[in-house]
Amino acid sequence: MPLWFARGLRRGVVTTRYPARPDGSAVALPTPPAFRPLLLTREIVDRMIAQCPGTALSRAADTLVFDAGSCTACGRCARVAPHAVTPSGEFELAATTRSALIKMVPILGERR
Amino acid sequence: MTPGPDEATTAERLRAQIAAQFGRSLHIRTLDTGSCAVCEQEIRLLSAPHYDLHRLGFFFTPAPRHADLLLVAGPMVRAFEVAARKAYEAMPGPKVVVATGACALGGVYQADPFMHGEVEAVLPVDVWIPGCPPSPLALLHGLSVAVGRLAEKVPGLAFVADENGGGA
Amino acid sequence: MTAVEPRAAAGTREQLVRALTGLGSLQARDGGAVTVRIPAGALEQAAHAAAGTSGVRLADMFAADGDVTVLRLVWAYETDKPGYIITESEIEGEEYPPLSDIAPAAFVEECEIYEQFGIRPAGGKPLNRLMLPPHAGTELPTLGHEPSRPPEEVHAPYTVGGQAFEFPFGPVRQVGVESLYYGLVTSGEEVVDLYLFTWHKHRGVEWRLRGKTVSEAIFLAERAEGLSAVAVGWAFAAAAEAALGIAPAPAALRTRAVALELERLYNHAAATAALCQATGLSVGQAAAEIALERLLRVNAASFGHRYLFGVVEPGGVSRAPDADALRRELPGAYDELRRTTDALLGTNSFVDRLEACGILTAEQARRLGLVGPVARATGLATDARLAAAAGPYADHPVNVITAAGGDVFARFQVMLGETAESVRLIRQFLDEGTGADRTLVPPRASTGLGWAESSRGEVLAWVALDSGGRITRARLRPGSARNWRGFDDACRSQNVFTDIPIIEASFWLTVAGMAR
Amino acid sequence: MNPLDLLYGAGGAWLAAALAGLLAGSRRPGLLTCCALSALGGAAALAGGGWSLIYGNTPVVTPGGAAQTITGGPLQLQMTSLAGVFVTLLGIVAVAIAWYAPRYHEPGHGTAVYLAVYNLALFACLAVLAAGGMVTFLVAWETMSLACYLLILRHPRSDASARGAFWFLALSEIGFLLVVVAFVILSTKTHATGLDAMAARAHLVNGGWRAAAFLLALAGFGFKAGLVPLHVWLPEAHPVVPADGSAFLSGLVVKLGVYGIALFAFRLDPVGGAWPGLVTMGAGAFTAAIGILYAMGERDIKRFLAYSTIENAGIIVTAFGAAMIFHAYRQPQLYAFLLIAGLYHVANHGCYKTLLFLEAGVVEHAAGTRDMDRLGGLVHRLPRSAVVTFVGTLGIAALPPLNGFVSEWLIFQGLFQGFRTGSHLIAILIVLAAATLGLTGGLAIYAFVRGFGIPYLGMPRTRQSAAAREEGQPIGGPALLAVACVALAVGAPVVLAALSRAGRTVTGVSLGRLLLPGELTVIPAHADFSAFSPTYLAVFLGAACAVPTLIYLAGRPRAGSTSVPVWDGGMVRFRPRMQYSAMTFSAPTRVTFDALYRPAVSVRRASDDPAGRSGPVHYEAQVTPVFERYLYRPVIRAVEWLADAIRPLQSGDVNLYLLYVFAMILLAYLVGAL
Repeated sequence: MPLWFARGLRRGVVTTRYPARPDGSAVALPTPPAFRPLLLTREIVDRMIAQCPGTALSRAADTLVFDAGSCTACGRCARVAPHAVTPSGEFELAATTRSALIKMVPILGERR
Repeated sequence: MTPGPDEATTAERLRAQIAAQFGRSLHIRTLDTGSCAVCEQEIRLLSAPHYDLHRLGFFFTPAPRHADLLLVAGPMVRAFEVAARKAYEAMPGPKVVVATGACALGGVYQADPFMHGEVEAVLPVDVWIPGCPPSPLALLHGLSVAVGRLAEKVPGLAFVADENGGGA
Repeated sequence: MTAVEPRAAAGTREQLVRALTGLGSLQARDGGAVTVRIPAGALEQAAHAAAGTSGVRLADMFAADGDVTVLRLVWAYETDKPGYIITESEIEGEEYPPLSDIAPAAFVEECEIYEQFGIRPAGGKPLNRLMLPPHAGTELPTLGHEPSRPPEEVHAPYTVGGQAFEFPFGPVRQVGVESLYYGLVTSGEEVVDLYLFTWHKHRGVEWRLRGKTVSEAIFLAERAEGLSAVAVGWAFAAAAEAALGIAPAPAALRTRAVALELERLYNHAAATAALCQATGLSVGQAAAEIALERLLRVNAASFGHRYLFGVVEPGGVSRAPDADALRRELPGAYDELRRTTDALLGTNSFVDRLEACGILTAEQARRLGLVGPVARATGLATDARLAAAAGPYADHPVNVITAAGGDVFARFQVMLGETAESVRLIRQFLDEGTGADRTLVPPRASTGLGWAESSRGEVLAWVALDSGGRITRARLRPGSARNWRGFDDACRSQNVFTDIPIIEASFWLTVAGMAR
Repeated sequence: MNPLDLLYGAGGAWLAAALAGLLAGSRRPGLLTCCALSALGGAAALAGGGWSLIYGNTPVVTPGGAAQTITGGPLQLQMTSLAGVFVTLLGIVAVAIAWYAPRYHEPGHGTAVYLAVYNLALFACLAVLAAGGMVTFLVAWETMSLACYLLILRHPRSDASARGAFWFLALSEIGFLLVVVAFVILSTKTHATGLDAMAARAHLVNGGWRAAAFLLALAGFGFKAGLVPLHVWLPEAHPVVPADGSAFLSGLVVKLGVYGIALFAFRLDPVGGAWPGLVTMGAGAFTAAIGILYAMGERDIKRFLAYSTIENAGIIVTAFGAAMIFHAYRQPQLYAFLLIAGLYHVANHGCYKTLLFLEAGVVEHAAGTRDMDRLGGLVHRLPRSAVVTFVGTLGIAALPPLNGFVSEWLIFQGLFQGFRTGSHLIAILIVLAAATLGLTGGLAIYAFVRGFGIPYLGMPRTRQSAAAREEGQPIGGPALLAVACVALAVGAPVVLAALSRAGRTVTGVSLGRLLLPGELTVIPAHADFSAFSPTYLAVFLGAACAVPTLIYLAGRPRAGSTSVPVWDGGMVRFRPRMQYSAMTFSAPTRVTFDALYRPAVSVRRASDDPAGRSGPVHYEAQVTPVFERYLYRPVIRAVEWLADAIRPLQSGDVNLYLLYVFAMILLAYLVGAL
């Protein structure tokens, strides 16, 4: 046991300060995508939806309905359109209503 | 409740809230309703030195009798429904249910004869934590949100959280 | 039970193949796997021939439903040129030869096949419920047609004479562990029997893979056992590739291998932490968890996911590791783990609990067809990585770590040896270069077998595709699905209840992998 | 007018009951008449016995005059206070059983005969206790044995009952032989056949003969009293007798063995010297420990109770043995005190053991089995029986405030004063015996937690036990005995006063005030040692239970509270197989004392396939019957061997026999010629 005590002291503190301070390790975490409405077209969106293994993406007319709750951050949509989709880097997603996790992204790419 | 503008006081506020309403300890019971075993690994890591949720006044308890918070992972396999309901009913109020991970939120499996596909179908979920798996950090954040919900559920108490405007 | 004992003289693989072909006809032969079609009549004889050859292990057994149910046995050949031999036989009617009498390892699969396809071994031995819970509200769909009558209650430990009783535990167990029901049959003192219900987690993965393309399917496949996502994913992808007749680029395979070894590392670290928890050594647990967390962060830094989900894809990999990050981070994290394990080995209160605890003999392991560290700890040098005809493990042969004794301590030592080995391999793979190439997949109707060595042991996957490239039958067999069957024997070798958590930690299996 | 006259009434009533049973027992009214008469006799015996405690010994009377009666000697009757204790018990037991029997038995031919025999047995027991001469005693004793043998043969077709009856008869006869020899020695040496006369002239006999006579008597009566290793008939016989029969066997017949021992030890031939006492005490302590240990290994309620009877007999005999030692060491007060304590335990055990056997009968009829591991949850199905049984269980587990505790406390207090003998060795040996009894007591509590908890608490383990109903089950008799148990506890001072009078007639020592200085306080023979009051204790405990109950009732939360099922880990449902069973409950003892039990464990499965077992698990741990196997079996084998050796002589061939005759005559001639 003394050995463990010594090791513990030598090891020092590794505990994160989160939530008081942001935690550095968060940057490496996979995070749900953020969409650039201006670069989205129906065609791109439909391909992304086809690629999405879960139920996170769907399209209602000219809006991309993105359910962050269902998203597994697998990154397949990003591979369809790397320019239009980037990791959001947002991991503090917990919500008190399910609907708060569903984001409406207007598809503005058609306009141009 | 997303953490207030003043980051530095979040942890303080959390601790204070837990102290005020739950005698300095908020007890968590976890449920695995058919996860792929990764959410469990992340939950176990919450008590590991890197995250050490005890410092915030959270504790794990094996008995739902002593639990205030039910941390549910997995797509709610129908064969597990009985156990899930029993565990929920065994908890004293006020209690919150936290659905953890994409499976629990219905992102991986659809409802079918094997499973409900999401926790909400069986238990009244109060907090949803996305992610596959939700990292311990995401879980910590989710728990802090859950404390807010729990605080709202406690009848007729002055919320420390609300007093310093963090009640969401 | 009169299980066939292997003859002392090991026939070569070719001899066995010839023997089997003599009974039937050679179907296909690719890389590591040979497929032989055996008429149902000769199946028993073929099983005798295979089980009678030393170094041959019944690795898996499953059925597929077409116009007629086809029964496939996967034999792992482990001596001169490791590889796999699949025998496929069409079963008319309800019954096939009682294979578990020849190779006891077949018993669990016999139960599963009966549940799913309604065909049972002749002789009417009682079969157990495995996946389908007796209390399921709705009728659960099965892969094949329904059994004529449902299997008997699992092990129904109705203790006649009542000199023992069932100590119920679960399905909701300790915090942060998977749902699992233990029926601990005890006479008040000794562990008379121990049986498990895993159906609380049965998600019908194989059932829901049907009709998907392999690219869609791998998403679910790697979630069949999340803690071996890479291994299961690789096995599944390899099966698909074998079926489609494509070979991923070497760089991509090395990427997979790196991911696989990283997975092995963090799993062994997690097992170490669990062992400490089971032995009540909190400080050791904390230290091991620090190492575990660092390893997971290495994963995140190198592959962008703490559990390496989505790395493997049919035809290649989705992304290459950040080699610099890996070279930078891994040694530190590994040293952390190594320091902890060294300290653990110097802690008597820890080691004493491990020694002579949960003993499995090599004989048991062989008969039960156990794999991975559990089997290697009994001295069996079984490792699916050896069965690679080509690819990273062919270029960089892995030296298989074995131990004698078959107790928890032996398993622990095997794990320690493997962590060192993994680090060595990762370094070599990185030096040779990794890449994210992915050959696209032209659809074609065929079948294929794939395998990989997860931290829990050999993972097997078998897929049958239709001409549209959609799955008609996929079989996933993670290591857990094998090794749980050794668990009750290990526990029964013990008379102390408090050793059971230690044994469970040393097996380090997942219920998800068993229940799928 | 003296107690004896009342007992004539009792005897007459029982003979009448026997007759009524034999003639009319096959129909309900006849059955009722028989039981009524039996109860009447019981009441008479109760009165007579009770009176004789106060009255003292009656003179010996010979109703038939000095004429030779069929007994081959004058019929001599006498009622002593010592016997009075047993007669009183006989009365209570008889009444309780008579109250119980009509509901327990179906009218029928078998029942008729059975009840007739039973009443005959009662009569014989009374005769044994009222015998004033040795011939009368022996005849009555043998009659009693034979009557009991017939009782055990209630269902003669079953092998079990044949075996049980045979064990009983064989051992009784051996015992009888020894007893006869013991009596013959005494009577030839004292030239007397009357018990009083023998007692009076006992001092004329030299020590060797007296010791021999005593040891013979100890062994002979030990067979009845169930002293280990002479006990084997109890567990064999009790299960096969109807419940009231086994109640009678345990409650009374065994006590008659104890009476015989007391008769010799204290009245007929109080041997000088400590060693007979030591032998008796050792035998008692050994019996007590072995008895309770074997009880732990039994699942059949009746066998379990039978072994516990052995244990209690052991306790009583231990007390008697210690009394003899104190007598030898000139400690008259302790001598008298331990005799009284022993007699007290006789009365107590007579009550609660009878009760428990009767309730075992109720359980068997209601649930269709006596196997604890097939019962369970009876407290909800047989509430009345549960309450009564619980009282009896508290009594036999010697838990305050019930009667078992009182008598065992007295016995312990007596043993703890072993130091007063002055001899270190003896003191140590006595304390050793006390320690053995301590172990026995502890195990007894354990055993009866099991004996009550497994059948009555938890969930029913079989459909039958789930379907158990209380309607039509007898309750009166056991309830009466439960009342008696409480009375014996609360009324301890009265009982002790009566017993000390009875004791005085034997020991000549008057403990009266020394034993009961205050009204309700008991002093174990020496005021400087200890004291306690069963009555106050009972009252206090009652209050101690009442107070918290009241507080709870008063302070119970008025706020609405929700009740949810027990947290079971999310199982679909508890199954009966998930509860502690009788054998698993006693597994720790089995493991601790496996040297004694030598359990043979066998695990079988429907399929013992190494790759995953399937089908029911069958686990059995058979306890080796050490004494039967290593003591009796060799004897039996020897006898059989002898029989085989002799058989060839009798070929059944007439010519051969003629040859024998011829040879004999020839031999005779030759002898004559020489």
